[in-house]
Amino acid sequence: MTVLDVAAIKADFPILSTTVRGGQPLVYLDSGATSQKPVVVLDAERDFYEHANAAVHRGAHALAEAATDAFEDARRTIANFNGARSQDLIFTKNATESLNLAAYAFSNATALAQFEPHSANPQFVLKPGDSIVVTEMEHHANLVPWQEVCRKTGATLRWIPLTDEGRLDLTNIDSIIDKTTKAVSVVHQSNILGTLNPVRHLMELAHAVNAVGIIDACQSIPHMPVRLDELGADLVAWSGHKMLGPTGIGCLWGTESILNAMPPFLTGGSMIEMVAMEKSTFASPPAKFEAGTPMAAQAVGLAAAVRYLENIGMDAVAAHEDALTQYTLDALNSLDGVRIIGPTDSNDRGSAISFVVEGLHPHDVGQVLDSTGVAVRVGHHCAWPTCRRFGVPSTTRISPYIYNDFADLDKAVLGIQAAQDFFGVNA
Amino acid sequence: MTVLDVAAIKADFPILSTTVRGGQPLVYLDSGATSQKPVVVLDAERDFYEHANAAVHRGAHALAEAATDAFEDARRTIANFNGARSQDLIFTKNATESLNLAAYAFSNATALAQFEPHSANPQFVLKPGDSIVVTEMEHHANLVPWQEVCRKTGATLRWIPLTDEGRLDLTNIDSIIDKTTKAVSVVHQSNILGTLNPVRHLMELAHAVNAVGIIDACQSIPHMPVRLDELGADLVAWSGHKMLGPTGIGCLWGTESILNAMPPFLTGGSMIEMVAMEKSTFASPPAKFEAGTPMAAQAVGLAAAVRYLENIGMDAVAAHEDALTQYTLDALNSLDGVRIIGPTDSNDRGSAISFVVEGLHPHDVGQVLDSTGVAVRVGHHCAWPTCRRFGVPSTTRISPYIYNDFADLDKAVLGIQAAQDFFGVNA
Amino acid sequence: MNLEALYQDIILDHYKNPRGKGLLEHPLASAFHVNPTCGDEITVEVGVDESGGLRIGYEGQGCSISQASASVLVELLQGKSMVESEQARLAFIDLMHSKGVGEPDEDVLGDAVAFAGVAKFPARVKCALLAWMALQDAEIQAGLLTTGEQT
Amino acid sequence: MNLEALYQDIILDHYKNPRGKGLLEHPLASAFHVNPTCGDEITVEVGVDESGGLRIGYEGQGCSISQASASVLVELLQGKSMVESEQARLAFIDLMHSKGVGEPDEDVLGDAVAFAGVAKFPARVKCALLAWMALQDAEIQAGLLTTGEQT
Ligand SMILES: Cc1ncc(COP(=O)(O)O)c(C=O)c1O
Ligand SMILES: Cc1ncc(COP(=O)(O)O)c(C=O)c1O
Repeated sequence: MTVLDVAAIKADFPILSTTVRGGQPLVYLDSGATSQKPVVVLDAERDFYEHANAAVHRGAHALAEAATDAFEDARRTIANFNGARSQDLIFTKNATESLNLAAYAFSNATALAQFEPHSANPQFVLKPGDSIVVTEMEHHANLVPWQEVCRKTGATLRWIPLTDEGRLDLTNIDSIIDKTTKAVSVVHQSNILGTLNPVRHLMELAHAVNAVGIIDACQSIPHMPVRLDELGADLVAWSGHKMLGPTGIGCLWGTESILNAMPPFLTGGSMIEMVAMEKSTFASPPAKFEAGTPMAAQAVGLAAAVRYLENIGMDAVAAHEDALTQYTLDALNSLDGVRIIGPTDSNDRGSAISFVVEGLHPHDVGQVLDSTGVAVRVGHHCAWPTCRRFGVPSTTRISPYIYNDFADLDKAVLGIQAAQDFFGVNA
Repeated sequence: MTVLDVAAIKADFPILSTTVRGGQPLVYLDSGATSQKPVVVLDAERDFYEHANAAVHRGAHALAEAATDAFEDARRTIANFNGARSQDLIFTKNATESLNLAAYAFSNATALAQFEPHSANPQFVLKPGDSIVVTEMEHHANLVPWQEVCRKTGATLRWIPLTDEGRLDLTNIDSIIDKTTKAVSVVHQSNILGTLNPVRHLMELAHAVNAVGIIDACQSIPHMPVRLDELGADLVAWSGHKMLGPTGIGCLWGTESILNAMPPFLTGGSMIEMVAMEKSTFASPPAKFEAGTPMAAQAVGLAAAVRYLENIGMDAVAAHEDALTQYTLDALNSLDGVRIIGPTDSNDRGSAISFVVEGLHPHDVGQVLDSTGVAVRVGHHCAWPTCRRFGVPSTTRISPYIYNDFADLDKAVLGIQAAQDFFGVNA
Repeated sequence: MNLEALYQDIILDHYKNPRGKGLLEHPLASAFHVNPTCGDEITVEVGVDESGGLRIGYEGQGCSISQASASVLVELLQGKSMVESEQARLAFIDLMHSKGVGEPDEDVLGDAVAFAGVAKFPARVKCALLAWMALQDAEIQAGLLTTGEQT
Repeated sequence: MNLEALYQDIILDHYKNPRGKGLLEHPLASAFHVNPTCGDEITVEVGVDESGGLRIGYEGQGCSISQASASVLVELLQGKSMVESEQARLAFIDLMHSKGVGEPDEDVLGDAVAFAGVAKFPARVKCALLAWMALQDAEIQAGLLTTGEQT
């Protein structure tokens, strides 16, 4: 038993009482990829469409007011959930867009500097010799955008390497984050290794050299209490769909000063102050970064998800996941032929647990689990360089959430053994 | 009576039987901003979440397969609706992102050309002296991104001016689109004037000088049959929420060759071929332009919207709207003190009709209409330069759709007269 | 129809017969504000008279609410001390954010109490505030107000 | 459990005992393909023997389906004429896109008919096709196939 009443929670998620593959009850252990949605989230979206749907911030009629209210209430709810001010919270389509928004601040400012030097904030202007720092455990979403920035500006990408235990190796950190460094962008909790990183410390190192500090909180905010103002970052990105919210909505939080300093990213309607054919000026944040008709129904849905999590309490969510993590690690550690990729103990780690089974390819492990109704993720989890670091092409990953219990994990362990049996690798 | 059974259609849209402002039945005439959603769209989204929700293209378990199938079926349905191949259809969050994606191809290629000349496709590389052409009736979404490209590359923005009737003035087109022109991006149907533009001709002029041809089809695809391959464009952008679909999804269609030639825009997961810390390579279109976890439920919802429109038939939709347009124009033309901004006859124009009332500010006109339950848009409709061109700060706009009938328009006309009475400007 | 709740007679009167419209001869500062959703514009100028009272001038174009609000503002604050003016300005902003449940103080707000109904129409609150925000900006530029006092 | 439908004995046998694995001495062309969702890799090389038959070599790492499929491919197509080989390759691609309702022709596909069950698992179709797509690419590079014949 953990602190949560999992049976009651499961009942809130219609999909969890469905079956797959010819009658196998679904055991969903792929929440690291995306979470399932409680009925309150689906109801909130529908209610918006049936009672308040109109273009947000673009009309004066009754529905337009209702839609704008619903959208801005959602922003307040979501910001408040993480101890932030609503005007510092930007809605995007997913964390990938949020991280690209951050990265494009640099390539856009650099391009602008050539033709309008006074409009380009020097904080974001890069030149050959400058560096950007990430880690070797980044999700592609926090790696490729920075590679692209470097290709477009001549800056150099550096990364913090990993220890064999799947932790950041900070031995030579002084030669990685140094005075050439203009941005440090790191994952809070790794989606493949489960590692929880010392982001506060890294943000301090970034600020010590006047670099912009960015955190990818995709795997932390859904799973533990996170107060944005206590992370020490300038910018923090995450996705709604991994925290019980709808697809199609992500968040970017920033300090007031960084949001004022950054150039806009997507441009168009609703982000302007004045527009003439010759020249436009831009609105203040968050509007400045929210061009176009926003994902209003999805914001409302995400707010409902956040209220659902608040009702449970993020401390309870974290305690529940810690218990599941310990349970899973113990079970996997005791299985012959199973090697955990990432920290093997539960200190400073989340509930996403990757492993390889000797003699078996993850696709085949996942397929056997799937045939018993257990959904896990197989592949490189969009962290291909991390797989390379550990000498594996891919892994199998169990990633539970509030609606999972020990019985779900037992089924996964049974499935791994069934795979070993099926392919005859447990001799 | 028009060709559509509007009463039956209205019944499919739950919000249209609600009341506003203390009991006034809602008359929604703001579909140019965003459309309402039929119940089949809401059901399709919910059904996805309750039976198929998982990360698309990133898993091998039963739900991941179901989600991927649903997402790719949606792509096929939507592409097919406009006579396109599904691999040429990219999902974005809205038309604004679609147009920014097109614009960023130019600024990204230009930046890349400095450090990796061989990777930058010359078709998109800009230099001072080059020009980009838009019109004076663009929505901000198809104006500001191009202004930004020019700020970042030194290229010049040019625009096609308007006649007093609200048509493109092509008198000096040869000196506007010329051999310096690298892109021509024009709106198919104006959201403020209603004008339907001769886009095929403009695309031909663009191609004659080897410029990329782009069309903003936000206000045409929802309202009339559009075959993408017959427009003559390289890229076409539109939004789902204006055509009965959910918020949070837009489309960009491109020819195979342009999509192959364009550099990626947002980068991260799902758009890669291989990733190493040192370097990444990219997937083929459409994946190349779809970084991150996609708006899967919204794609499924938009496909349901498209099927709903197909059932009605886009020819019937267009005929219905033509009848409403003629009816509205006749009514407004006969009102004292009302001036239509845009074509006053129904040739080559859509159903969005802007007007000003002598002595009254649009906000006040809209407010009186709103007090009778009639929702219209007031303001500059994200086409501020167009308002300036016609010497008005803003307009009131009636924009009907399939669920509106003559009675709705009668109510709007009565509301305009009530506003004149209320403010005493009809003496 | 709750039109009358919004468009009080006082508002319509100020709209049709704006008080104190026109710019100052020698302003200390001038602020141009625009409502980005509808394009309404206002220029507010400030100065100080011999007895230390506020001098305000304005020009603008826009809807009845934004124009009447500017007229009421000028009538109410012309010649007032900065302390009185700030008290009224802050009270007006509070009223506008009250969602229609605020109890306006007529001693402080004068004719501006007529705007109480506007607070029920969130999309019009920006119209009513346009002149008041521009005033704040002009006062800051003129050094009459420090940014710390911003709301 | 429909595991057996997917993992036919023939597939498991090819997975455990791959046939013809190894690269060619003097290939005409070589193609490296990767499955971007899981990182599985394959290199397929082609050449032509004295009698005009196809020579195929490969190296790779990946799941049972991708590796067995490569082994079956080599066993089936080694030494075949380009016409026969293309017939089989196109038949295999059709089978994989049949969503599990295709009727494979054993005369054309040999052991590859065992993959019929894979077509019911869309996420694994890419695994089964990996070697066959790389083969096509290598053949195009070697000038044995023209791009017009692509599927
Ligand atoms: C003509 C036109 N272009 C572009 C847009 C932008 O669409 P969205 O706001 O959905 O991105 C709109 C609608 O707002 C439009 O009417
Ligand atoms: C750590 C991490 N960062 C970034 C992302 C990207 O999020 P999204 O795909 O929602 O944009 C993910 C999930 O896919 C993730 O786990």
